[in-house]
Amino acid sequence: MIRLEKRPEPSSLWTAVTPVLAVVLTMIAGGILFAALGNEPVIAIRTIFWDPIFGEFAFYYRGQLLVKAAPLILIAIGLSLGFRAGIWNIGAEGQYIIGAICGAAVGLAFYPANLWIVFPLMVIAGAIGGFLWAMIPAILKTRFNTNEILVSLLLVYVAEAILAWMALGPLRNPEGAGFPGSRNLRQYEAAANLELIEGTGIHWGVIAALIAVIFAYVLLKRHMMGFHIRLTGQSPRAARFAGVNPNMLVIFCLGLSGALAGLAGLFEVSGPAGQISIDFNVFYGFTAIIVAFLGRLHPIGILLAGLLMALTYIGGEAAQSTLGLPAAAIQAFQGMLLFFLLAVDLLTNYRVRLGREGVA
Amino acid sequence: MDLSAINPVILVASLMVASTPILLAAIGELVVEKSGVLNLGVEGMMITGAICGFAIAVETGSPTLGFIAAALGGALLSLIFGVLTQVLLSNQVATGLALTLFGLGISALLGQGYIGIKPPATPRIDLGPLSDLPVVGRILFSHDLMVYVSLALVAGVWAFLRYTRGGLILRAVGESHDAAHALGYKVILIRLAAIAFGGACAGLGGAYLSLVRVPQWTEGMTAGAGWIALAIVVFAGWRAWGVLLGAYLFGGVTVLQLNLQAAGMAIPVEVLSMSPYLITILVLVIMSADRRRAAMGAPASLGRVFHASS
Amino acid sequence: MTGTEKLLALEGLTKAYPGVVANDDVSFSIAPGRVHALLGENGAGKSTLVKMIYGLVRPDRGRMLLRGAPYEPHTPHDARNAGVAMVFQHFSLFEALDVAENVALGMENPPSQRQLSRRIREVSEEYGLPLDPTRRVGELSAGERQRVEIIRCLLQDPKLLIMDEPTSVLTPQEVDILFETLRKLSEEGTAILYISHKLEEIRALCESATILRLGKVVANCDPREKSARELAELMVGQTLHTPTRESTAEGDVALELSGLSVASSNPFGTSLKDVSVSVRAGEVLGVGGVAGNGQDELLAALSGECLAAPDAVKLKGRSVGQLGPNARRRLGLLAAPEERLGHAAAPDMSLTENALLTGAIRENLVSNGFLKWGSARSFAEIVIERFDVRTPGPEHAARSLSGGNLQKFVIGREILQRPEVLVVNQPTWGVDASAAAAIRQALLDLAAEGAAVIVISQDLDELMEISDRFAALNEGRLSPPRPAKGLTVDEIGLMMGGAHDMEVAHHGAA
Amino acid sequence: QDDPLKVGFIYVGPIGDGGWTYEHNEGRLAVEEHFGDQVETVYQESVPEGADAERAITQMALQGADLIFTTSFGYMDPTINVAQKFPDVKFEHATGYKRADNVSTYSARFYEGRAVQGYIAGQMTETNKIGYIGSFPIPEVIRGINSAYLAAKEVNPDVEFNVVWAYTWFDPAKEADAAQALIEQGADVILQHTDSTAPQAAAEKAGDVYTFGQASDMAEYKPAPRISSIIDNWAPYYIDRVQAVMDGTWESTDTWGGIGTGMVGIGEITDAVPADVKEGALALKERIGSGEYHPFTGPINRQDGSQWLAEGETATDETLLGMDFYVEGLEGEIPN
Ligand SMILES: Nc1ncnc2c1ncn2[C@@H]1O[C@H](COP(=O)(O)OP(=O)(O)OP(=O)(O)O)[C@@H](O)[C@H]1O
Ligand SMILES: Nc1ncnc2c1ncn2[C@@H]1O[C@H](COP(=O)(O)OP(=O)(O)OP(=O)(O)O)[C@@H](O)[C@H]1O
Ligand SMILES: [Mg+2]
Ligand SMILES: [Mg+2]
Repeated sequence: MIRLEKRPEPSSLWTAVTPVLAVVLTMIAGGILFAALGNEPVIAIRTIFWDPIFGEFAFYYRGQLLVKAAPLILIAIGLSLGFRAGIWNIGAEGQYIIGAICGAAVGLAFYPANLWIVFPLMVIAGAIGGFLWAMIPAILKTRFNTNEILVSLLLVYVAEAILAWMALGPLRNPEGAGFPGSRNLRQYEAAANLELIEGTGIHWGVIAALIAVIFAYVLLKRHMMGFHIRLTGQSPRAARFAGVNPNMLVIFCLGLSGALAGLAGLFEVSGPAGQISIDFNVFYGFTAIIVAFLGRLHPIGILLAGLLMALTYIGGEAAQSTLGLPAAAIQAFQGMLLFFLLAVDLLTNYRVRLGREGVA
Repeated sequence: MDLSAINPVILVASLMVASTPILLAAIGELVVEKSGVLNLGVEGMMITGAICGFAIAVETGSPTLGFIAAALGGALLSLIFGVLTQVLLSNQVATGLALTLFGLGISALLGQGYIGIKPPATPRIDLGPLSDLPVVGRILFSHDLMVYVSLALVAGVWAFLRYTRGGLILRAVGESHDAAHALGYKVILIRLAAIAFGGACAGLGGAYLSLVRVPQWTEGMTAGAGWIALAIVVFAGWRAWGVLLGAYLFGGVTVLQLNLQAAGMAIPVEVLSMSPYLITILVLVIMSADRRRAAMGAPASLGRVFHASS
Repeated sequence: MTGTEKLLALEGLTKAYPGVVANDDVSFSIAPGRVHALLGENGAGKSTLVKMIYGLVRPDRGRMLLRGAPYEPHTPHDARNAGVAMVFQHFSLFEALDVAENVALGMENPPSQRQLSRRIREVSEEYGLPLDPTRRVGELSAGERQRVEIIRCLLQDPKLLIMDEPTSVLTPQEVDILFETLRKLSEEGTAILYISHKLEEIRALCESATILRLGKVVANCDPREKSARELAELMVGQTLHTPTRESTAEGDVALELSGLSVASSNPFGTSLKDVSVSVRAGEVLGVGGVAGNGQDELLAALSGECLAAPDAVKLKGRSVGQLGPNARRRLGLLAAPEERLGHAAAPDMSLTENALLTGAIRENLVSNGFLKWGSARSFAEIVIERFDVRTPGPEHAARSLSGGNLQKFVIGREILQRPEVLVVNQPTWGVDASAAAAIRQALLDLAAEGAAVIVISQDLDELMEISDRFAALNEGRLSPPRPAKGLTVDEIGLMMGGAHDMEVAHHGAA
Repeated sequence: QDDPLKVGFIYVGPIGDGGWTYEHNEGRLAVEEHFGDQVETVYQESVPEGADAERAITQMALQGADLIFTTSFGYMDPTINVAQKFPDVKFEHATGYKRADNVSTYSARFYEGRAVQGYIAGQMTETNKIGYIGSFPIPEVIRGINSAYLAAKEVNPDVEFNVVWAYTWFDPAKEADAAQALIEQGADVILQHTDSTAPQAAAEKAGDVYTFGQASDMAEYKPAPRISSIIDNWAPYYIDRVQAVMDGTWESTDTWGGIGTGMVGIGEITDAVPADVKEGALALKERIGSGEYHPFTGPINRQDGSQWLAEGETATDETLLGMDFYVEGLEGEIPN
């Protein structure tokens, strides 16, 4: 029989080793899956994990990795703070949408004036939009004790309806021949979030993601607020005893994660995506939840996890077009990665013993 | 605008059909949560059930076998969650989300050969003269079998939780796993059973979509129904009949908004299309505002990790 | 005792956990109708032993014989089927379920709900422990909950009844009634294995005793022939030090509660009702009472976790009822709650972080919201050193410490912040005798230095030992305090609410 | 030239959506079939419009595609952007309006097919109520509604259209509900501009309700409730364009093909439709296909009664492309 013994303290060795172990296990299981689908497993794994970084077209993909990872990291950082405190914002997707709408709306309101202030105002509007959207579950939770998981989630559907309405109505490009979708912000200089250094993929969103990582790291390591967040997640009663106001924390965590998600939306709409369209959102808000857990809710971990996730997307796309691997296989593969990560996580907190069971 | 064109009897009959997938998934999740486990993977289990049911029904020509396969498929998938959370003690929220992701992917893979196929028809059961009764005939006696199965499940779960020893043990495990363990109940096995039941119900709900309500197979066809099922369990205050009410309310608003549109009601479509979600939030708020009552219904061990240390 | 007379015999039972041998070659036996005590310090292995008898834990080595036949319970179901019943100290009731459901869950073949309710009524009347089978357990007082556990056992006609520390939640009068019940049971032939830290109780009830130390049997004796001190020294293996206190001059009123009413945040908790009392500098106020009568709420209302009307709590004349924990700390009002893991300390955090938990303000461990890890670490080191906390270092997690050591850390953390008023709840709960003595001494020293100290405890001996005045909590109300010197156990019992609503059937008979 | 010509396709949905993407993929398969070893095709499915599209297109260009079809409106700007960076690669963007030296656009005049549907529907309805499930209120969909309505009205002056906006291209459950709602409102013919067969199934359940296939044939519901269909047929165009690249004759063009060019097909009209109606429908199809008749031929007024097309005047492609109004007789408002 296998027996689990709780370690007196989490093992720091295993904390470092488990993510690598999970990735290796996923590669093995994924290889089997790909083989079952009739692909050469080694080639598939190499196409997904190796080629985008070191392959022939790495010069292009490396930049794209940043582009793809930036919103994931930005959102996941915000979510991770809440998750650490036991506050479950599952609706970052909605905050991302609303942030993008608000930011784009501000930018479009100035069209076609080319003032330097436009982009900063859009950034602020994006953050505020996401913040306010996240305040709905926050306030409902603090005032009425409503479950934030469900409210934030249901609000994603509402945000999607608003997005469709905006793309078809108020924000529709008047010169767009009646098609849904706003003007392309990339073609409006003052509002565009373009590559800052040609060919690197670095845009303001990438910078913001890096700042967010550093901010979260310092917050958690050095600041009382971060301490309170960690404390609340571990023992809510102890946190109350330490003087943490749980309502304030709910507002802070949801608000911050909403603002960061809103920012991610704004950088995306003004940069890589370019415009508000009916299906502008591509589930970054949900994927970021996975990134947050993959990174063990640790800022550095999230940075790496965001890049890894981006790699599976980009590598997965490459595998699709070069090997004909179905998109669904990539999705299942990502699910497996998370399963393995969660499964091996056990090793950090428990010792696994083989032997006679001591517990009836 | 012609509101008189909306026939309440037909509306009720069609909301029953529209609500059945969420009702099935939600009643299963109710049992899971009553045992103290929060499985956010309902969406993934539903879609897996949808394709398993569809594929088997198409292959065998029997919708009944399809539904059985859907229940098995959903249960099997849910056991991945069960093993991870109960044996490997992983975080339930994260594992549930992973399950959804995985279920969406794996179902799309399984379903690649089943696109554009029409499944064998699931017959309406013929209740003879009962179906011809005015009003009640249309509402109560003119559905396919799964609608009655879903209602029977609600009644069954209610009676099980309330009147049977098994139900008592299940509630006890959800209330305090430590106490239940100290009294010698196999917390992990009981929870695994509940999780599998939840998976089976979600699978049935998915298959109802792919075999009866739509009926066809397409990737991602559950389109968020699993999340709504989760909301409905909370909304119901963890009570079986509450789940029925919640599911029918949500289904009702969804159907009603389309009827209002079809009747030319001058409410903006955007507002109508978000109304089911807004109304669900509103009711959630009303339900949870009464803290004491909300606290009473929620199983005290919900979402907590159980590790028998003694 | 001849072999045939033994009901249960343990032979060489051994059970090891990682790092500790909880039971090491334990052997003894119990005869039918006997009341047998199991004594030992915290962590001596008592609970582990009875869990083995109840089928919850399986021994690594050794065997058990029940009525001469091998007895190997794999689950509590086996144990119950063999006629073994157990009253747990923790974790065996379900607050959201009603009494009858709770009882049914602890029985092997419960009758129908209606019949069961009738049986509960009958048996509870018979033993003078009235219970309403339809009430939700969460709404019951601690004493009533205890009754649920006992009735659950009695309904199964046990041959062996195990009780793990049953009296910590009872008033003296309730303890008397319980003892009558137990004596009646033993007359009927039921053997009782009784675990308690309350040595006077053991001496009053038990006919034989086994004493464990570090998992080993160190003595078998007749507790009626030993003094409590002798028993304690057998348990600890050394002579005990009794706290001393120097008489102090009465100072000014440091803390004044007037008409303090606070609703409990727990749906099953007890609300405080109109609590009024004042404590002077240099004074120790002991607050007794049966568990669950508002102790947690009183601590929360004083620590600032629950807010009250501004004037209901006055610290040196200043209204602080509306201030949160940190504002109160700044003014000198500190607290140490009962629950060490998860309330007073965060289990998975290091001792440095736990030092920061309450020490941030008074010890200046934060500047501009940024943490001074170095200072926090040295504060933690000081607590560890001054209070003899056994740990390799402050970077270790709180949960890696033993209960007594963590308790010393928690109390030390507050005392070293030089409080003007310190409120502690169950300061020595689950702490071994020598550590308990050290903690009591530290509290007395603090008072001697001029702080006002409120000690909430269920250990009456402890309260009598260190308090200047004594008051009791009963259903959220605080009795007027009385000087501790000269109070009799009966008087204290009445202050604690007497026997509540229990029938005094046995008293009539006795 | 030894190397096969590499042709790439970017799809917005999964190739298994049974509708829009499915039909484009059929076109790709037809290209493979037609050219055999001379071509190599690659595709990427479920590519979100926006940032990911630009990457997916770039990736194909990097990997040596010579011709890339981007098959959704939202790929317009990404296509133009990538085309700038790869002047030697040819691009074909479906349903857009921005072109460049190496970017062509193409689309289909589905409204021609909808006119045929409207013609049949107007005569099949007994309740004179026709339900229409719209996806999003965009010119493409509005054009279809107008076209179908005008044709139906022509043959049945009493006809009424009930439009329900599903706000989705593809959500079978929602489409089923929408169809159900329309049926309950008395509609006995349902037209749809969404991609699933859920409305067919709902109609089948209700009995006596007729539907049309959309994007693909939806043949499994023949002969009723599906009585005909519009089929997207991209294969001839794709083969044509690939050939042009091979021949070196490829030029940036704007193609809006209809029934005449075979880009829009009318699926079998089943026996559920009376012979004379069927004959009339086929005749209408002929006339539209030959260019003899334009579905938007005046006099046509806008919904508010103002004149749009005078007697005999036909709509310009430009107004059609940006159509954002209902014609006279339609009820309700277009959401925006
Ligand atoms: N599940 C477990 N895992 C690891 N160690 C354990 C476990 N249960 C008990 N122990 C250890 O075994 C020893 C004996 O514990 P036990 O609970 O039997 O003591 P006890 O005499 O009942 O103490 P107390 O008076 O505090 O209840 C202790 O050192 C304890 O830490
Ligand atoms: N969470 C903690 N628990 C206990 N001690 C801590 C903690 N964080 C920091 N310290 C103590 O404070 C000192 C300084 O910590 P600091 O955070 O500066 O280390 P660091 O080098 O930044 O760590 P890392 O690089 O891992 O973030 C450490 O030596 C450590 O002993
Ligand atoms: Mg104990
Ligand atoms: Mg014990």
